[in-house]
Amino acid sequence: MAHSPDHDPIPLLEARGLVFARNDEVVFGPIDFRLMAGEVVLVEGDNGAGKTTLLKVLSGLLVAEAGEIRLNGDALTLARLSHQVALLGHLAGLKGDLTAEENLRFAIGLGGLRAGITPVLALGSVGLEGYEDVPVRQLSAGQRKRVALARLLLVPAALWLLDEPYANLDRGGIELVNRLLDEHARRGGAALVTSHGAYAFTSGTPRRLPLRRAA
Amino acid sequence: MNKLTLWFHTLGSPPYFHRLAGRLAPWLFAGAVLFAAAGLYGGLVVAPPDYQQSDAYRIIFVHVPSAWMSLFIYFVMAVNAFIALVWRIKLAEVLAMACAPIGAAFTVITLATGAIWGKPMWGTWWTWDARLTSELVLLFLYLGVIGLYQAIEDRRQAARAAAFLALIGIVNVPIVHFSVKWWNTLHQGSTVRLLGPSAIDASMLWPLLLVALATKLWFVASLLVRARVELLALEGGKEWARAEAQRAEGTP
Amino acid sequence: MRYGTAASACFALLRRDLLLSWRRRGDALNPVLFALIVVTLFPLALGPEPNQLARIAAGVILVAVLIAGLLALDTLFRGDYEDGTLEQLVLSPHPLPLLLASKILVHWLITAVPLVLAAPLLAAMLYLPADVLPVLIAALALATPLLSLLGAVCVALTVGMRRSGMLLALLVLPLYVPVLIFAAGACDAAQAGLPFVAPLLWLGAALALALVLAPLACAAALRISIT
Amino acid sequence: MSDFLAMGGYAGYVWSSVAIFVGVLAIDFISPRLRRRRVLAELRGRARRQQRKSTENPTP
Amino acid sequence: MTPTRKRRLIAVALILGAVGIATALTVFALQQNMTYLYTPSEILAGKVPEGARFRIGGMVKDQSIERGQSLTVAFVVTDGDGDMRVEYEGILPDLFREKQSVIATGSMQGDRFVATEVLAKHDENYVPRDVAEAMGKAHAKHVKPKE
Repeated sequence: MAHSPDHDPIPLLEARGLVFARNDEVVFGPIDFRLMAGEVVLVEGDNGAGKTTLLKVLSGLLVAEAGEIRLNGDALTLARLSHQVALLGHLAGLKGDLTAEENLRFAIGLGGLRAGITPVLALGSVGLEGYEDVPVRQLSAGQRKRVALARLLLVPAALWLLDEPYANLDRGGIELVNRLLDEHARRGGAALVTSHGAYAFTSGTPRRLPLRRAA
Repeated sequence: MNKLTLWFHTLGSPPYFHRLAGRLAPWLFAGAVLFAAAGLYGGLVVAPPDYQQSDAYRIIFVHVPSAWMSLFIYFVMAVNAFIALVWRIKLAEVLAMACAPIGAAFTVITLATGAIWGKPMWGTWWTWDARLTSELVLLFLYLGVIGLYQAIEDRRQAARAAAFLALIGIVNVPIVHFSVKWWNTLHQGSTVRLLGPSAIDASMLWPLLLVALATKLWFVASLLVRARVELLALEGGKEWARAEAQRAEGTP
Repeated sequence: MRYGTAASACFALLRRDLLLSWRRRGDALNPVLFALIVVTLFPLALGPEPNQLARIAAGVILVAVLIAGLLALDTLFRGDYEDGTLEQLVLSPHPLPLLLASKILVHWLITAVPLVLAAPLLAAMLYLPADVLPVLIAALALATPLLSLLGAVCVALTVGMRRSGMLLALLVLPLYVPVLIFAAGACDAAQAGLPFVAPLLWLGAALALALVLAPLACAAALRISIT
Repeated sequence: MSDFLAMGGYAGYVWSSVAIFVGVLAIDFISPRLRRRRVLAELRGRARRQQRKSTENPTP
Repeated sequence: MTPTRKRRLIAVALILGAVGIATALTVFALQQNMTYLYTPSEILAGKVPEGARFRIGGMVKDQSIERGQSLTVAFVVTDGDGDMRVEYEGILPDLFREKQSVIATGSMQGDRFVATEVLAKHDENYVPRDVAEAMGKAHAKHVKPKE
């Protein structure tokens, strides 16, 4: 890092020589990349290329075999997870027995609340006005995904790690995700989005991070 | 890197360990069998009958060394488990997991021979006193560690989870050891003491110590052999393991 | 922006788990029904002779409660693991041991407290002498949180497995043995007219340690098994 | 000799204890060897599969 | 104080508190008899409540074994200071003999102890017979009252 000019801003997320191995077989890596505030990066790769694993490593759920992860310049360790990261995994993390609003209130309790937004407003901006009191069990898969997206709007994390956010969504839903990502980037946030390539961004051309299964 | 850590890293390298363990194990096994034969001959033939228990006391020569090993191996397992969890050293994980079946074997021997000894002397195969119960719990702990290790798909993760269980179970080891002191129970107190004079005649002590030495050697040998196999299975994708597989084909 | 504090996170978790179990309040009766059925089996198997039943009453009730607790353990993290909430808990910046302690507390309230409350009924079914009942309840009150705490550590180790029932029993039972011995010891001594305080004190000592150490161990175990 | 085998009337107890000791340790001796054979066979199988793959479609 | 440090301090304080409470309770517990094993003199001193089922431990007194019909046997258990008559029906272990430590389970009936189980306890000493005889002659008067 001796070559990096001094006026370079600190990246929101930085990975250096990141390698992950399972059962001693390298899943991906070594990977180097930087994610600046206001950037959205699309992680592309075939099935089994390690996209989900990469997001789990970056969030701190999995421990890398080698390399380091820096958030705002500070090393990420298990003991020091931060409010900066929000992960949307394959599993939405919603309770079927609770209503959409109750689920969101729990998320706020756990992760904190962004200024100027409420669960009702967040549900409105993902197109679920009037669904506050419906138990999540009664929602469709696409609607649940929208509730999970509303969670991202509520918590004050600057870095979004979205694992296949387009899955289960109709055309309107895909546009919604893109709009939310745009807004998030404009607010100074950043996002790492995985996709196996079937969905393209409709607005702008984000940077791409290709991921290939290690030989 | 200082000399000690350097040595540790060389020893911790799987191919090196595999080679070294393969060379050492036969000698250790041979030594164990030799000492065990001498000790058992001394215990079963040479040593005189006990004034109270006559010849029945001779079970001591297999029971007591096994009992020592059942605790000692758990301790070794826990130490390796600690190293594995803190420093994530692969060899430590493998060694900790290799300890469990050997420890379980010695615990089974201890319980079985103890029951056989108890029947004619105490008048019962089994009694729920503190020493016997805690030794039985020790067996369950060994089986739990083995079971957990087998149940998880990812080998490294399985080793870490089982190592964690092993560390929790270490609480039981002092309970087993001191149970005869803390609770006044049917099981007699310790005969051979590290500090102070032992409560056994010299003519009976030397065979006992020989068998104890034999079980120690046996443990190390068996540990090396088991760790060797486990490393081979873990590092199946590496060059050295493939070479080893090809080399072994000629000599089945 | 308002970052949540650890206390508010625990509170949110407590609230949510209580709300969830309220929505499924019928489930809270299951352990009690199970213990009731187990206790019913004994007079059927051993004959209805009151003296004989009274002698084994405390032990039977303790074992029934222990096994009912063991069966209920699986639900501690299962739901949260399957819908991804457990990931959110682990990823939250708040101390994981605190969050887990809250979860264990709710689990104890929902599964174990009804069992303690049902103890007088179970005792009456087996003709437990009336003067032993307070000791039994005291033993249960000390033992059940201990069982929940110790059990939680083992559940955390097996959380990723699809079929963990038998293995969980194998892991948990050795840790339960001392708890059972002391709880049953207190009841036995009380029934025999001997001093019974010592085993209860041992249980109390173990509980004090487990209250602090078990959540820490549980968090470490969860970190190992969720990856 | 028969005196020695009789063990003062405790023959059944003493000799069965020794038999358990020897028997369990024998199992402990054999089981890793069997496992080693399985592991090596599996490794050879894996190597063969890889070889076949690389001869069928050689890397460009 | 940084949040991490504060958190660590709280954790350490909690652990110390728990250890303190646990130690205090253990010390209390250790002052009680928890093995329910009583010696004859303790029984004679009235330390065992009425009607309790408990275990008695001590040495079988010299020349006190009376064998009755079939398997009934009566003997006196002593701890040096007190004697207690024990009655039992059943098979006795091989080690059961005079001057041997025994543990019997049962309850008091009047002034005698009726046992449902008698187990022989041997000590941790292993001595060849001739050595024991030689020692026995030398220490004939030294009957260990401890067991």
